[in-house]
Amino acid sequence: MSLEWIIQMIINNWPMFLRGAGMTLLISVIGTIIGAIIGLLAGVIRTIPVPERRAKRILLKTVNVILTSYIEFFRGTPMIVQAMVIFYGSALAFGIDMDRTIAAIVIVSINTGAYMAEFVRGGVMSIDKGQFEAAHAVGMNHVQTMLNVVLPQVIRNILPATGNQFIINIKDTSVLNVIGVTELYFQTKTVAGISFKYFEPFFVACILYFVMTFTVTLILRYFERKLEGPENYSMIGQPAQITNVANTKES
Amino acid sequence: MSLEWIIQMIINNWPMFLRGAGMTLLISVIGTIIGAIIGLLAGVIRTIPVPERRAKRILLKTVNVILTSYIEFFRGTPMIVQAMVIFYGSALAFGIDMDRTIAAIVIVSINTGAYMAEFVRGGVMSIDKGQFEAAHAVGMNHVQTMLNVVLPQVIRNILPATGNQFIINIKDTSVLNVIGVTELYFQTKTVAGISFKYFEPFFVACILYFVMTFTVTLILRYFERKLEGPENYSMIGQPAQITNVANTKES
Amino acid sequence: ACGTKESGSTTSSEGEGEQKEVLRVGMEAGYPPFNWTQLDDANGGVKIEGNAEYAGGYDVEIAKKIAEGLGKELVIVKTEWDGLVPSLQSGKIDVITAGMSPTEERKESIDFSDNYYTSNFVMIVKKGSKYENATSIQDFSGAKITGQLNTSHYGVIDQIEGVNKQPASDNFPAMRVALESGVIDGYVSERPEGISASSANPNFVMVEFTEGFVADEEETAVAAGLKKDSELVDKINEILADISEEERQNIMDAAIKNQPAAE
Amino acid sequence: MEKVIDIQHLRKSFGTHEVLKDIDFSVAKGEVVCIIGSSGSGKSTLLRCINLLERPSGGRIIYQGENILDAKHDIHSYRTKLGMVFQQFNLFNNHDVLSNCVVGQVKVLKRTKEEAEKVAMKYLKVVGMDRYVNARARQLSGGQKQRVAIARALSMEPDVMLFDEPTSALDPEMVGEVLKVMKELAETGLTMLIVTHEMEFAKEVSDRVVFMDKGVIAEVGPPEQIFNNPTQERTREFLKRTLK
Amino acid sequence: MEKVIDIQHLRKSFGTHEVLKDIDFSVAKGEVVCIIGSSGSGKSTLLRCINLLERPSGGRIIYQGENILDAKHDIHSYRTKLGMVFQQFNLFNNHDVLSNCVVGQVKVLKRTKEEAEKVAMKYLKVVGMDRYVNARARQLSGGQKQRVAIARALSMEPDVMLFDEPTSALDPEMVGEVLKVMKELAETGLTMLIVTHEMEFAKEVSDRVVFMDKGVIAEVGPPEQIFNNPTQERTREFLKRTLK
Ligand SMILES: Nc1ncnc2c1ncn2[C@@H]1O[C@H](COP(=O)(O)OP(=O)(O)OP(=O)(O)O)[C@@H](O)[C@H]1O
Ligand SMILES: Nc1ncnc2c1ncn2[C@@H]1O[C@H](COP(=O)(O)OP(=O)(O)OP(=O)(O)O)[C@@H](O)[C@H]1O
Ligand SMILES: [Mg+2]
Ligand SMILES: [Mg+2]
Repeated sequence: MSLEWIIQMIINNWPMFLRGAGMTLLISVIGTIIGAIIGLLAGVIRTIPVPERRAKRILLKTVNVILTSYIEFFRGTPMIVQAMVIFYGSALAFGIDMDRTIAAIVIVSINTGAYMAEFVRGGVMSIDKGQFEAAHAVGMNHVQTMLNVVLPQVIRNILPATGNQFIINIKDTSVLNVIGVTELYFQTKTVAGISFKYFEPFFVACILYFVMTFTVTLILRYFERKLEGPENYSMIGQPAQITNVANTKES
Repeated sequence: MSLEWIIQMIINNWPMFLRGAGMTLLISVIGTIIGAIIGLLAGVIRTIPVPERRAKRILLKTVNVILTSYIEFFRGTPMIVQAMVIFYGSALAFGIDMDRTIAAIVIVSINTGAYMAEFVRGGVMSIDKGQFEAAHAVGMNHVQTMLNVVLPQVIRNILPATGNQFIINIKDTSVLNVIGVTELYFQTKTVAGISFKYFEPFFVACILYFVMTFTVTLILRYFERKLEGPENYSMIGQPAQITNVANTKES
Repeated sequence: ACGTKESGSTTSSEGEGEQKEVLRVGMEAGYPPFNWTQLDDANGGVKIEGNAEYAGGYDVEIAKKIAEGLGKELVIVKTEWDGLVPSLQSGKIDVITAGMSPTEERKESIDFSDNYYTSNFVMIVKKGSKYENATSIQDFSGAKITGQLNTSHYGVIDQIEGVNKQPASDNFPAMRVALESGVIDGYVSERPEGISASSANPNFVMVEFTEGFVADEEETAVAAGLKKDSELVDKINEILADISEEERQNIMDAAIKNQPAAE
Repeated sequence: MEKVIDIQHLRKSFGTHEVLKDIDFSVAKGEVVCIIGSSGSGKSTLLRCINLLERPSGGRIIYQGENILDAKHDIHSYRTKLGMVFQQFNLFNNHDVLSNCVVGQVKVLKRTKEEAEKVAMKYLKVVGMDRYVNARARQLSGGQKQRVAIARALSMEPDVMLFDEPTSALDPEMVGEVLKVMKELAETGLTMLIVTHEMEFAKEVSDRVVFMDKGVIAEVGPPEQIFNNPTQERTREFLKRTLK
Repeated sequence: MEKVIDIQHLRKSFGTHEVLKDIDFSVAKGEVVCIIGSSGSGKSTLLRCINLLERPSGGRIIYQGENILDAKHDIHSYRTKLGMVFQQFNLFNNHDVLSNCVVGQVKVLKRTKEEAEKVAMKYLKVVGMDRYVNARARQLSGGQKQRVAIARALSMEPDVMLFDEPTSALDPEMVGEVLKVMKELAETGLTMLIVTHEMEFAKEVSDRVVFMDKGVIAEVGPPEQIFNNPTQERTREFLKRTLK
């Protein structure tokens, strides 16, 4: 592996690397965000307690079966095959002509959603039952409880898992070159193919991947600390003087 | 896609599919187990509180930097490149001729370890601080606290994430064909190449993948319920009769 | 974020692509000298759809001639090898020119034009190795040999008696690494790739055989892939017939000279 | 007297363990009822059943004439009429003190944020926690958490309050304050059900006292009866051991 | 009299909030000291500092002649000599009742499982929880949890016990039992520091009472002095409000 060669290669090919990295980032950022939303939604639905009424119970059961099938199906099959089926299959069977980039984002989103749904389930499991009860006791329904009390706590706990998923997405976009999306990995392979070198182009790609993933890690760490809230609280007003109920009533 | 063709293809190629699936399972099962152990260990080490003594503090800091580098490096670069560097690089640089399967397991393990370390960190974050304090109060050191109190609770909460990771491993072994490991995806591609059909062999592969991943899901769900513990407890002995301290002392 | 819009607008007319005077040709754009990716339109490079780069190489030159003969505008679609056939079948592209051999099995799924290049099998080995001066394929008895997955390169290895056949590789760069690292002793390839590889990497030598692999012509030939029962077959064959053997050789020589790594 | 809550043959089992056995009693509007009894006798479970945090195994709970165990009944709107102070406080970990008291008002009662904050501040002042509005649950002492929990429940301005040992973490001074608050609330017509271990407190605050023992109501009566002339042997036994 | 714990100029701040200000006091071997004071005055923080669950911001804690804040000191072996009952109980969620009392003995004191279970059963019997050995924390009532927490701490057979409101969730009957246990333990020479809000309990059990107010020790003395003739105005004020 020679350094001059690498520098020369970068000089010659940097637009290819950069555009590839840009496409990778675009697909993985949007895919992760949409996927996270899907995962949270699935988490909310899958934790709905069994309703009393029969009609509702059957409806919920049906939705749950659909959700579980969705999760198991997309987790359970390779994304490359999904990509081929969705992109080429939809054209074959229905003559639908999808934009490659949109197809890529859709595929990454629904895959991420399936994985995130499981993270959310684990996260909800780890929340103290008292938090649910307190929310129910003030009259919140399931959705309100999840949105206002449970999920904000879950999100913080699953941020590391989300980071993992984001990083996996950055790397997994590479399989999307079967539908002709020219992201970083495909571009690197191209450079490797035409330069008859392997380690050098992939070395550069690794650095680009690493810069992207590490940036993501740092951003998520920052959010983690933010969500933690301030370590100390500041007191308001004058030194403690327990208010008399009587006084309060007057005011 | 014709059904007879698929059946014919399965009849002709089932040993290839089965061997591929067997190799995939072998690598992903062992890789996930070793990876989970690495992740838990990393989790234990990364949560050690900052020691008072300077020498220890520097040591811990160093270990943490190494661990973080390990995690960020292996999460941050594509496994396919790692595989090439480890397998061919070691042959190039040191003339080491690694067994492909062992190389594959090593690669999957260290990758899984890097991801699991983050899951464990998220899981530890979600445990009530009171649990740590109670363990410390009975005199447990950090490792004892983690092993006896915290990790057993963490493991249950991150089981869904572990399931995800296992499934990812089952699918990600596919990139290992660059070092000549003939797992399911590679075998499928071989069949596809021989027959020059795509959808049919991949359809069979998808079913095999799905069977594997769904089995994993079911096994993990079973463990989840087991770790939950019994819903009710059984009482021991005769009806409650608060023992008098005096009585107890005599016995 | 590059090229999203372009890709959307050019593919929007898919389905009635022929009327729009566009010929969509698929290739990997990473298999010199047949096809590669370059940054500008030097040496007759053609813009890649949905992308800022250009494709060049022998396949591109042939595709240009086909497009010209059909009176259509050439659009190159860069797709992974495994995506080429589904792409063709689903109508995302009209033609494959990707150094693809018209094997019997492939003919079950797609149609092929007449051959537009014929080469022969060679072996790429490391310079200075004991195989450097081999003349017969049987000299490779006991050697660790591989070839590209899903190609006839891999299949013909069995003709070497006592060969230590290694698992196939799914891309050339990986095989080159394997060779360079000594994990394998050689890989089977075709003459053009061999010339490119050995000229690009001084550690590699191409071995040409006097007693070579026995193969049907279809296994070393290269033809354009077309959708089954495509009405384009006859027209394309006519166009290809107009390119003389000499001209083909000239185009290939130019491609080998122009390929990016050869500079 | 109008019955606000009427509990009929209420039963609750966890597995084979029968925690509540055929509970029968009712609470009138504006009444303050204290529930006393030994540890594990089912006091918390009773409150939790009334609030439907535990699904009763049998029996009926009639709230203002309607059986709330009926499948058609809207649990959520029922619960807004009941305030609950948990034995373990259960403050929302992701909200600060003020927000703990505000979120329910805004999301459930649909009050505006300003209105909700005004109400919250009023009750936080009552329990002496108005200076801590920025603090999170983990930064509070036990007694502070308990007071916030009380303020949170009161902020919802319910018709019935269920208190599960609302003074367990409070110092005597604070207990006195809370007692005062409760007496004032009682005057406004608020119905209260209070589980407590502080007999003095029960004596002071309650109209009626319920003594529970091993899942059954052993005795019910005005505080004078229960504390001075209990009719049941078990009640006498229980109260005898109280520190004089 | 031998000082077991000697606290000198102890300070603790959370951010700018000074919770403990220059605390100075010591406990002799076998002494029972009760700490009283209003909510938020720093009682729990003091106990937690003694156990090093909170790192003091300043001062010294001398345990049997050694400054345990010294970096060289082995925190873990020090903590095994201190038992702690938390205000929030903090039972191990992944262990059942018996296992909660056993795990520390086995892992830290290196007792055999049989030995540890014998000890655990002894103390579980003392608090009346021996029939619940199979239950998990989430299946217990408040008082039951608290009793298990007491049994867990006692099972470690420490030299000093730190109790943070150990009777807050207990019924009067049970409070009487715990009081009895404590008195017996005191006779065996166990040193005890008890934070409590139950003045009757403090009066009965303690050799000395510490009254804390806003992070400082306002008054220390035998229970007769504190409860009958407090020298400080603030103490009088605090006790005055206690329900008679
Ligand atoms: N989820 C549960 N699963 C099994 N048993 C439970 C559960 N919750 C409570 N119990 C049991 O029900 C009984 C009554 O509990 P409850 O909390 O109602 O007691 P309590 O009267 O409030 O006692 P305390 O005064 O100690 O709080 C206890 O024996 C307890 O162990
Ligand atoms: N982690 C923390 N961060 C910030 N402030 C804290 C923290 N822990 C406690 N405090 C503050 O320290 C003060 C003393 O708390 P502490 O728990 O010692 O009180 P306490 O005397 O035990 O009161 P109580 O009787 O209510 O339990 C309180 O005002 C509390 O808000
Ligand atoms: Mg209770
Ligand atoms: Mg406290």
